[in-house]
Amino acid sequence: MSVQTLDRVVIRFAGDSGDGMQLTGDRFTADAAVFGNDISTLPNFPAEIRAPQGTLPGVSSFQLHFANYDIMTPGDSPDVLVAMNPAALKANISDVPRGGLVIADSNEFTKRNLAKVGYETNPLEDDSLDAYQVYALDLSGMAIAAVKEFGLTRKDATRSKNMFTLGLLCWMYDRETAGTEKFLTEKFADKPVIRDANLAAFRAGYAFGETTEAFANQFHVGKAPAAPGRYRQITGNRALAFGLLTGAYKAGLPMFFGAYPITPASDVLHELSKHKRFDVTTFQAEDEIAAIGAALGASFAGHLGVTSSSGPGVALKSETMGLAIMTELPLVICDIQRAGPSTGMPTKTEQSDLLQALYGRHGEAPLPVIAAQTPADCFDAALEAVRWAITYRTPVMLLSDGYIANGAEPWRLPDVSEIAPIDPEFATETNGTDAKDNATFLPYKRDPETLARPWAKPGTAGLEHRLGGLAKADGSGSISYDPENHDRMVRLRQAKVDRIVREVPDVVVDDPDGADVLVLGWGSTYGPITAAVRRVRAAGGRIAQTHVRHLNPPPANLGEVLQSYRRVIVPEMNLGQFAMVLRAKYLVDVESYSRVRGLPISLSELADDLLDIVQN
Amino acid sequence: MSVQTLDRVVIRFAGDSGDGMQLTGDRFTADAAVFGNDISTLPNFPAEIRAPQGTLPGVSSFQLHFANYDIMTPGDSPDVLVAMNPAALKANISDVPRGGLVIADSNEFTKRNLAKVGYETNPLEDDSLDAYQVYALDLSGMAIAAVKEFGLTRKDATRSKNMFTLGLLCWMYDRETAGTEKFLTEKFADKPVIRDANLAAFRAGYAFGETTEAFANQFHVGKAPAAPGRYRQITGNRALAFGLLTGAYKAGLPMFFGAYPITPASDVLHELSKHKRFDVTTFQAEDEIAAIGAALGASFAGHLGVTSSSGPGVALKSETMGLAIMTELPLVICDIQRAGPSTGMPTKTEQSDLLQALYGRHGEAPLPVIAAQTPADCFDAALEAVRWAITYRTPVMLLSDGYIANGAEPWRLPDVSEIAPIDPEFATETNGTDAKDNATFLPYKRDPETLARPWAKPGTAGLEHRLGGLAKADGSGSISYDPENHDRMVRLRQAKVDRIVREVPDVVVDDPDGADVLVLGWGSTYGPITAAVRRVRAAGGRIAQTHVRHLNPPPANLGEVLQSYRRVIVPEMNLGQFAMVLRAKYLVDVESYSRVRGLPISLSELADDLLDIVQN
Amino acid sequence: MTQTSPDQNSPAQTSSAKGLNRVPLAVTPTTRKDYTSDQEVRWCPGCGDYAILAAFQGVLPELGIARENAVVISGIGCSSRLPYYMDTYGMHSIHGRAPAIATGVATARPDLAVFVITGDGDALSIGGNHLIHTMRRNVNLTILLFNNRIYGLTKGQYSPTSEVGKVTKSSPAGSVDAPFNPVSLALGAEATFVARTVDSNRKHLSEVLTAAAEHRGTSLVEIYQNCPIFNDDAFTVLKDRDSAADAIVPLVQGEPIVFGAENQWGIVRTATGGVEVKEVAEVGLENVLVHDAHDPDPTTAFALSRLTDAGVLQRSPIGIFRSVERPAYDDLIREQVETAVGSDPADDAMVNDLLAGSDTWVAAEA
Amino acid sequence: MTQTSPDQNSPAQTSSAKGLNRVPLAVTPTTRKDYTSDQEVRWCPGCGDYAILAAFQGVLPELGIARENAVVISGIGCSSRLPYYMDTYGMHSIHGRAPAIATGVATARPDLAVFVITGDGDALSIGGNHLIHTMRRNVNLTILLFNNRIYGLTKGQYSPTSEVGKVTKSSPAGSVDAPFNPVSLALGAEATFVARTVDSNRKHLSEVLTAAAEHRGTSLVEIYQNCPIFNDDAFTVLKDRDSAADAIVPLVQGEPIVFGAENQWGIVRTATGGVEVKEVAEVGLENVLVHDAHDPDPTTAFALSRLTDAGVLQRSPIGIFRSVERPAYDDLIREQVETAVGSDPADDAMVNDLLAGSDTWVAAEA
Ligand SMILES: Cc1ncc(C[n+]2csc(CCOP(=O)(O)OP(=O)(O)O)c2C)c(N)n1
Ligand SMILES: Cc1ncc(C[n+]2csc(CCOP(=O)(O)OP(=O)(O)O)c2C)c(N)n1
Ligand code: SF4
Ligand code: SF4
Ligand SMILES: [Mg+2]
Ligand SMILES: [Mg+2]
Repeated sequence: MSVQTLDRVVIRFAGDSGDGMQLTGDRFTADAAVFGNDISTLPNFPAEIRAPQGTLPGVSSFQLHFANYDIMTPGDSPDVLVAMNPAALKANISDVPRGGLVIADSNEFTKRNLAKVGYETNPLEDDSLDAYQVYALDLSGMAIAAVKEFGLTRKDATRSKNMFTLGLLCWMYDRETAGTEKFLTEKFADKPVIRDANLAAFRAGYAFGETTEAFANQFHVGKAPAAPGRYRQITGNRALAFGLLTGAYKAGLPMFFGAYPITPASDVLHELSKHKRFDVTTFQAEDEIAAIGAALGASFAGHLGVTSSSGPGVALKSETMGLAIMTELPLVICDIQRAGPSTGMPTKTEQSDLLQALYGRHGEAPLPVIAAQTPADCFDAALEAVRWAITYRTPVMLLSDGYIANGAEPWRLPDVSEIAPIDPEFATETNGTDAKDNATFLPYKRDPETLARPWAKPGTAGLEHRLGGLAKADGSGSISYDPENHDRMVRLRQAKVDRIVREVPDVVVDDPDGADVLVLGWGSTYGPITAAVRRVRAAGGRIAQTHVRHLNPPPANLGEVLQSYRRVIVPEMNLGQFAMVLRAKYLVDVESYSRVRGLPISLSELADDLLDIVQN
Repeated sequence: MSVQTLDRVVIRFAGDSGDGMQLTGDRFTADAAVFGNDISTLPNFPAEIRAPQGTLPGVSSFQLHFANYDIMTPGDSPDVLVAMNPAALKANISDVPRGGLVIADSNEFTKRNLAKVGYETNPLEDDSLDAYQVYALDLSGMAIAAVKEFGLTRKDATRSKNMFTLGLLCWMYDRETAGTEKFLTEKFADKPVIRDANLAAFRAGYAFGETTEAFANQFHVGKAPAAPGRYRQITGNRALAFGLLTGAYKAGLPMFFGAYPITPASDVLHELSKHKRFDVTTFQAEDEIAAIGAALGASFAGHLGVTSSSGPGVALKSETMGLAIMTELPLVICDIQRAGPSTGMPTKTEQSDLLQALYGRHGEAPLPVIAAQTPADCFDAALEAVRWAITYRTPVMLLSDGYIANGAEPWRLPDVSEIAPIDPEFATETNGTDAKDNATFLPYKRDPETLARPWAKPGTAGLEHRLGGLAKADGSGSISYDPENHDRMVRLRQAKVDRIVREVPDVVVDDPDGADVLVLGWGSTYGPITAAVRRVRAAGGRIAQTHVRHLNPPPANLGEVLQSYRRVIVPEMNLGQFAMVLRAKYLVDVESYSRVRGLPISLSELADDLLDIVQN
Repeated sequence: MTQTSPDQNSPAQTSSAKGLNRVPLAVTPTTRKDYTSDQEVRWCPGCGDYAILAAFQGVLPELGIARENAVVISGIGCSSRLPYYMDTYGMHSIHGRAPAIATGVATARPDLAVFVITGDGDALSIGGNHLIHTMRRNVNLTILLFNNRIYGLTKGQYSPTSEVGKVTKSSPAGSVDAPFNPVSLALGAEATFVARTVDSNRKHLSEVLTAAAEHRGTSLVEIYQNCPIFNDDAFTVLKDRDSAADAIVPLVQGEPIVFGAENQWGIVRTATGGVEVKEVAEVGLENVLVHDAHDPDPTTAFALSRLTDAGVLQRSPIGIFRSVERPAYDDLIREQVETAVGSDPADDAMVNDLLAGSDTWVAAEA
Repeated sequence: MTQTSPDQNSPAQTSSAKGLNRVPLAVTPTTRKDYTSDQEVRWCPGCGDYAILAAFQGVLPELGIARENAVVISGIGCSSRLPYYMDTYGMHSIHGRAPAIATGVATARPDLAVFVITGDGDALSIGGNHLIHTMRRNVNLTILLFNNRIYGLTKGQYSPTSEVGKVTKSSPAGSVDAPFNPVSLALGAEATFVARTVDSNRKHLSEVLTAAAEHRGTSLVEIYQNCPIFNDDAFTVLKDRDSAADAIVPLVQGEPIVFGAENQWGIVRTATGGVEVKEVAEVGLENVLVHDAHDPDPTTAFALSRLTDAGVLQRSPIGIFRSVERPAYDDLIREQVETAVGSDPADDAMVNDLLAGSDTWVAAEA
C-alpha cells in the first residue's frame, strides 16, 4: 500500500439528520486544520424541520475542502462522497464528478430505505454507479460489532457508525488520531460508556482501513503555507460573536446582547450566552423589536448594545433603528442573511438584504454598513462595527450570511493586546450654556472632527438630559419644529455617516496583468470570486479583482477604480443590489452577475463565465 | 367704496388651536370653490400635542390661495394675515410681504398675552408693523356683543369670533353668504342656540364690513376657467379614501381596511369608517402589523385588503409585505409620508419614505409604487393602485404625504359609470394535473400575459390550497428548496412587477420652447414645481417639465427623456431619493435639488434657483 | 354595475353549532381522508404534532361543514407546518401573526370556519399581543396552541412557557424568565373559551376541539405537546402511567372536580379565595368544587388555572376552564356593515353621490 | 487593559427600599423643583397629566435617590411627553416600546431607578406584548400607565380600554371592541405588583407611586387620567362628588374593604368564588373581605379586579391589588454575569485564551 500525495481534496459527508454528519465533518475539519491544511467548509442542513428518517429532505451534509495551498471555497464538487444511506447517495451523487470516490454504508441500503427515495434496484449492486469508484462497506455493521462489549442499545450502538467512518477516513487521509480521541474523551467525560464506545468505533474504523485490503491507497495532503502564527478553525457566527466581544472588551464596556432566535443567526446568541465571564449579558427577548429596544436601552445606560437576527427579524427592527439614528447612540445590528423574501429558505444563503440594510427605514435614516467576507473575517468586521458604533455614536449594520456564518476556515489568532483600544469617551462635564448663561449639557453638540455627539451615562450628575424620536434642535437636542433646523439636522446625520470614510481604507485592486475587466464583489462571494479569478488567470485570462467590505460609506477611491476598467462585473447572490448602488453613485455601467439559488455562487460556473467575458 | 378686481389672493387665518381657524379656513375655501375660483390650501397644525393657550407652539393656521386662473400651490406668502392673538401675529408676520394686509383681534392683545410670546410693547400700537396695512379690530368684542341675546357663557360667546371674522372676510372678498349659513344651520341642527349665535356672529361680521368705514375697498377675484363639469373641493386623504372605495366598488369586492391611527394617515381611516354603506369594513387594529395582517387575511378570503399608515407604521409592516409578495395576493398599502426619521415632525410633510417603499424589505421583494401628486389626484392614484393590486395579485404601495393629504383643491367629479370595471377573475376551476394525472388546482400557474397567479376564494370546492412564506415551487406552489426553482421564482416575481409597465403611460414632457434643462418631480412637489416653472417661463427662461407618477415600474420612455436634456433637475423633499433611483437605472447624471424642511418646496425659491440654472 | 358579496349569502344549509352558524354543511359527509393533503408529513419521529394532526383531521368531518369552507392559518414553528397537511384552504404565514391574519379572514367571511395553529413561541412570545387582542375582541376563531414549552423549529431555545432554570443553547446557565401560564393569561385577557388538553389523549383532545370549534368567539385551546427532540421531559409527570392519575385534574362540566387513581383527590376552595387539593375522604365529596365553565365571573376558572405550577409540571387541570357567551367581534362589525348595506347594494348613482358630497359647483363649457 | 463596570459598584450609600436597593442616595436632599426641567409643559388645559406630573415630581424627592440616577422612559402619546418635563435622564422613545427599552436600561444598570411612562394605547394596544412580558419576567421597573381610555395624541380614537359602543372618529357607528381590564390582564400575566389610582387624588397617587417604586420587580400602576378634550366623561361617576363615594372602592392592606359615604358598603366573597358588594349592615363587618395584597395566590386580587365594569365605569377599586415578592429578572441575569465575572474582570490573556479555544496549531515562519 502506498501513500499518494495530493494538493487538495473535497470530501462530502452525507447522511440522515440523525447520523451525526455535522459532527463527523467538524472533527475531520479540525484535524485537517490542526495538521496545517488550509480548509473551507460548507455545512448543508435540511430545511428547519426534521423530515422523516431516510427521506431526501432529511439529508444533512457537510463538505470539507482541504489543501496544501490557500483555498477559497469549500469546492464545487466533492472528490469523495460518504453516503450513509440511499437518500444521501441519491441527493448528492449528481455533484460527484465521474471517477470520484463513493463510500457507502451498504447496511442501510435495504429494500425499505431504497423504496423511500424511489430506487427500484440497489445502486450499489446494479451498474448505475459504474462511473465512480464505489466502496460499499457495512459501516454500521462493523461499528456495532466494534462496540458490542459496551452493552449499548441497538440505537446507541448504530449511532457510533459516524465515528467508525471518521476513523476510516482518518486512515485514508493519513491523519493523526490524537485530536479526535481527546475530543471524544472530553465531550463524553461524564458518560464513560458512550465515550469508550465511540473511541472503540473510531479506532476500529482506522484499523479497518489499515488492515483490510479494500483500499489501494492512502492519500496525503500536505500543509498549506500560511502566515506564521497560531491558528484555529472557526465558523463565521463564532468569529462574529468573538469580534463583538473583543470590541466591547477593548472599549472597556459591558456588552448587552438582545436577540430573538432565528436561523441562521441563533448561533451568535448561543455563543455569546456562554461568555458571561467577559461581562456579556444576553437577553432572549419576546421578539426582535424588544431585542433591539432593550439593546438600545442598554446603550443609553452606557453599555454596548448589540442585536442580531436575519432578514425577517431585521425588517421588524427598522422602526427602532430609526430611533437609534435619531438618538445617535452606539448600537450594532447584525443581519445574518438567508434566502428570502418572506420566510424563504431559512437554511440557505443569500445577499438580498443589502438594500434593506441601506434603505429599509422611513425618513432620511442613514447608517454605516459593513459586510464580512469569510468566516474568519467576521471577527474583524464585527470588531470594526463596534469601533464605528462607539466612536461615531451610531447604529452600525453588520452583514453576514448563512454561507459564512456556518462555514469554517482557519483563523490566525490576533493578539488582543495589539488591537487598538476603543475609547467610549463618556461625557463627564457640561459643555455649553443655556439661555440664562448657566453651564449646561448640550447632548447634540458635536465633535467637529467626527460629528459625533457626547454620550453621557445616566448616573452622571449635572448631565441629565432627554433623548427621543422627535426632531431635535441642533446642539441642545430640545424638540424643534423649525424648518431650517430640521434640514440642517437631516444633513448633519448624513454627514456624520459620510465622514466615516476617514476610517475606510481605499479598495485595493488585485490586477497583476493590467486587465480591462474588473470583477467586484462584497461579502461572502469573496471565496468563490477569488477562486474563479485564479482559474481565469490560470487559463490565461487577464482579469482584475477587488472586494468591498465597507458598503456605506464606500471607500473614497471606489469611483475612480470603477471608471478605470472597460467592464466591471459584480457577482451577487441577489438581483444586483450592490450593482444598483454603484451605478447610482458613480454612474458607471457596472454589470450585475446575479445568481439567486440559495447557494454560494458556483466557482466553476463563474470562472467559465468570466473567462468568456475577458476573452471577448 | 369700490370693488377692486384681483387675479389671486392668499389669505392666512392664524389663531390659537382653540380659535377654530381650520374651520374658518375650510368654510372660506368652500365658498371660494363653489363660486368658481381655483383654490389650493395648506392647513398647518401645531405639533400633535396641544400647547398652552396663547403660546407660539399653540398657533394653528390655514392658508388659502384662490384665483381666477389655474393655480398650483397654496402660495408662499400670504397677502392677508388674519391674526387672532399675539402668538398668531408673531408666528406668521415674517411671512407677510411688506405692504400686506394684517387683520388682528385687538381684544386679545392684552399685557398677559403679549408677555406670553415675548412682546414687550403692543405691536398694534408701536411702530413695528409700519410696513403693513394693519386693521386692529376688536373682533371678539364685537362677536360677543353680536351674540349677547343668546345667553351663552362667556367662553361660548367668545368662540363665535371666528364666524364674525369669516363674515367680515366674506364681505371683503365679495362672497355669497348662503353657503356658510346653510353649513351652520346643518352643523348645529340639534343645538339651536349655538346655531343662531353663530349665524348672528357671521352676519354681524359681514354687516360690520359693509357699514363701517374701516375698509377702503372690497376685492373681487373672478372665476377660474375650468374644464366643464361638476366640481367639489376635496382634501387628499378624502380623495384617497374615495379612490380606494371606488376601486373596490368597480371590482365588485367588499373592502377590508385595517389601520392603526397615525398622523397624518388617520383621516383615511376616519373617512372610510363612515362608508359601511358601500360594503367597507374598517378594522382599527392593535398595531400596524395586525392591521396589514388582517388586511392580507381578508384578501386571502377574497375581499380587497387595504392598509394605511405613515412612515413609522409602514416600517413595521415590512415583514408582512414580504409575505404578501410571496403569497401574491392583492393588497394596497398607503404611506402618507411625514417628516422623519423616527417620530420626526408628525404634522409636517416630507417625501423621504420612497426608498423604504421601493427597498425596505428583506430578500428580493419587489412591489409596484404609485405616487399621488395633488389632493384630487389621490383619487386616481388610489383607484389605479387597486386596479394593479387586483389585476396583478400583488401588494401595491401608494405614496401620498402630509401636504396633499391635508391640503384641498377643486376636483372635477368623475362619473363612476365611466370608470372601467376591475375584474377580480376569481378562479373557479382546476387548472392543471397532479403527479397522478388528477385534475388539480395550481395556485402558482401564471397568466402568461400578466404573470398573475389565480386567486381562488376559500369556499370554492376543489380549489383548496395552502399559501405561505416559504419558497414555493413554480406552478404548484408547494414548498421547494430547489436552487434553480428559487432563482426562477425570484425572477418571476420581479418580472411580474416589471411587466406592469404595460399599464404605465409614457411620461409627457411639457416643453413649449425646446429647453435643454428638464425639471422632473414626483408626488406632491407637482404643485410647487409647476408654479415655479411658470415663473421661470414668465421671466423668459426656457425649461421643460415632467412629473412621474409611476415610480415602480417607471414609464418605458423615461430613460430616453432623461437622456435628451443637457441637465435634469430633480426637486424632492428628501436627500435625493428618486434622483438616486434614476441615476442607477438610466446612468444619467440627474441633479438632486433637495429641501428637507418639513414644508412644501418654496415655489419662489425654486423658481429663482431654476432661473439661475437655465440662464447659465 | 352592482356590488355583491356572494360569499356572505350562501344558500346552502349551514351548521347549527353557534361557532359555525353561517358555515355551509358538506353535501356528502366528509371523512378524515378528505382532510389529508398530498404533502408528506414531516415532523420528527415521536413528535406530539402527529397525534394532534390526526385528531384534528378526525374532528373536522364530525363538524359536518363543507371542507372548502375550512381555513387553517398558522404562524411559524414546527407546529405551524400543520396547514400543509390539511387539504383545506390554508396559510402558513409569518411568525406570531396568525391571529391577526385570521381576524381578517374571519371578519371578511362568516361562512368560513377559521382555525389558527400556533406554538408557545409563536403565540406567546412574538405573537402575544395579537393573541390577547383577539381574545378580548372575541373574534370567532378556534386557536390550537401547541405548547411544547420550547422553540422546536429553531432547535431548542427556552420559550415563554419553559420552566425557570431551563438549560438550553441560549441559556447555558439556566433561564431566569418566569413563564406564562397560558390559561391565566387568556382569562386575564377576557377570553370567552379557554381549555387545555394533551396530545396523547385522543378522545379528550377531540372533544375539546369540537367544543372549541362550536363556541362562537375566540376559543383558545392549549395543547400539551411533546417534543421528544428538544424537551422530552416537559410533561413526564403528566404522561407517566404511574404519576398521571395524581397529576391530571380533569374538569367536567357540572361534576365535582376529583382525580387520582381512585378519584381520591378533590379540589376545594380555600378560605383565601383560591382552590387547593384535598383528600375527598377528608373533606367529603359534597364539599368538592363542582366545575362550572359557564360561570360569568372568570374568577374560579382563574383559581383553577393556578393549580398548574409553572416549573416541572406536577399537576395540571385539563378540560374546559371557561366557556361563556359574549358577542363576537366579527359578528358585531359585520352587523354594522350588513345593516348599512341593507338588501340593496350600492350602485353607480350612490357612489357618484358619495363622491360629490354636498357642496358642488358646475363649470360650464368655456 | 482591564474591563470595569464602575457604574455597578458605586460606593455611595444606596436606598434601603427593595426596589431601589442599589440606587445611590442623594447627598443633599432633592426637592420637587430639582426634578422640573426647563421645558414648558404642554398639555391641554385641564388635562389630568398635569396632576400626575406634579405628584411624580413630588414623589421622587421623597424616595431620597440621587436625581441623576433616575431614568424615565416613555413611548408615544400625550402622556409619553412626560419625560421632557423631568430633569432626569430620560427617553421619549417610540410607540409601545418603552417597556422593552427600559428592560435594557434596568438590566444594564442596577444603580438606576427606572420608570416607564405610558398610555392606554401605548401600553395596551401596540405595546401590549412588551408589557406582559415585562411583568412575567418581573423586570425591576415602575410603570405608570396613564389610562384616559382614548388615544389623545392622535386626536381621539377609541382605545383598548374604551367602553363598547364608543363613538369616535374611527368608530362613527360605535366601537364593537370589548376592552381590556388592565388589572386583570396584569394579574394574568404574572405581575407581582398591580395597583390603580386616580389623577385627581394626589395623596393616593403619591402613596401608590411610592409603594410601586419601592417594590422590587415590575410595578404596574394604572392611573385613571382625565382627557377633557376627547373623553371628558370617561370617569364622571368616579369623579363626581355625589357618586364617587359609592363608586370608588379603596383597597387598604389588612383592612376590611368598605366604601360609601358612611362606609356602608362592603366587599364579600360570593359562593361561586368571586366577590360582590353588600350592605355592611346586612352582612356584618366581620364578614367583609379583609384586603391582603400579599396573598401569594392572585385569585382574590383577580376577583377584585372584576368589580370594575368595562363600560361607563360605575365602580372601581383603587389601591394596591397585589404586591408579592418574586425574584426580578434583571437581578437574576445580573447575578449570573456578576458571578461569572467575579471580582477579577477579564484581561487580555483571558480574551486571547477564549479566542484560541482548545484546538490550535502553529504555522512557523516559512
Ligand atoms: C420574525 C421571525 N423571527 C424569528 C423566526 C424564527 N423562528 C421560527 S419558529 C420560532 C419559534 C418556534 O417555537 P414555537 O412557536 O413554540 O413552535 P414549535 O417549533 O415549538 O412548534 C422562531 C423563533 C422567524 N421565523 N421569524
Ligand atoms: C408606530 C406608530 N404608530 C402609531 C403612532 C401614532 N400614535 C401616537 S400616540 C398614539 C396613541 C396614543 O394613545 P395613548 O397611548 O392612550 O396616549 P394618550 O395620548 O392618550 O396619552 C398613536 C396611535 C405612532 N406614533 N407610531
Ligand atoms: S423539533 Fe420537537 S416539536 Fe419540532 S418536529 Fe421535532 S419533535 Fe416535533
Ligand atoms: S388630548 Fe387629552 S390627554 Fe392629550 S393633552 Fe389634551 S387633554 Fe391631555
Ligand atoms: Mg414550541
Ligand atoms: Mg390614552
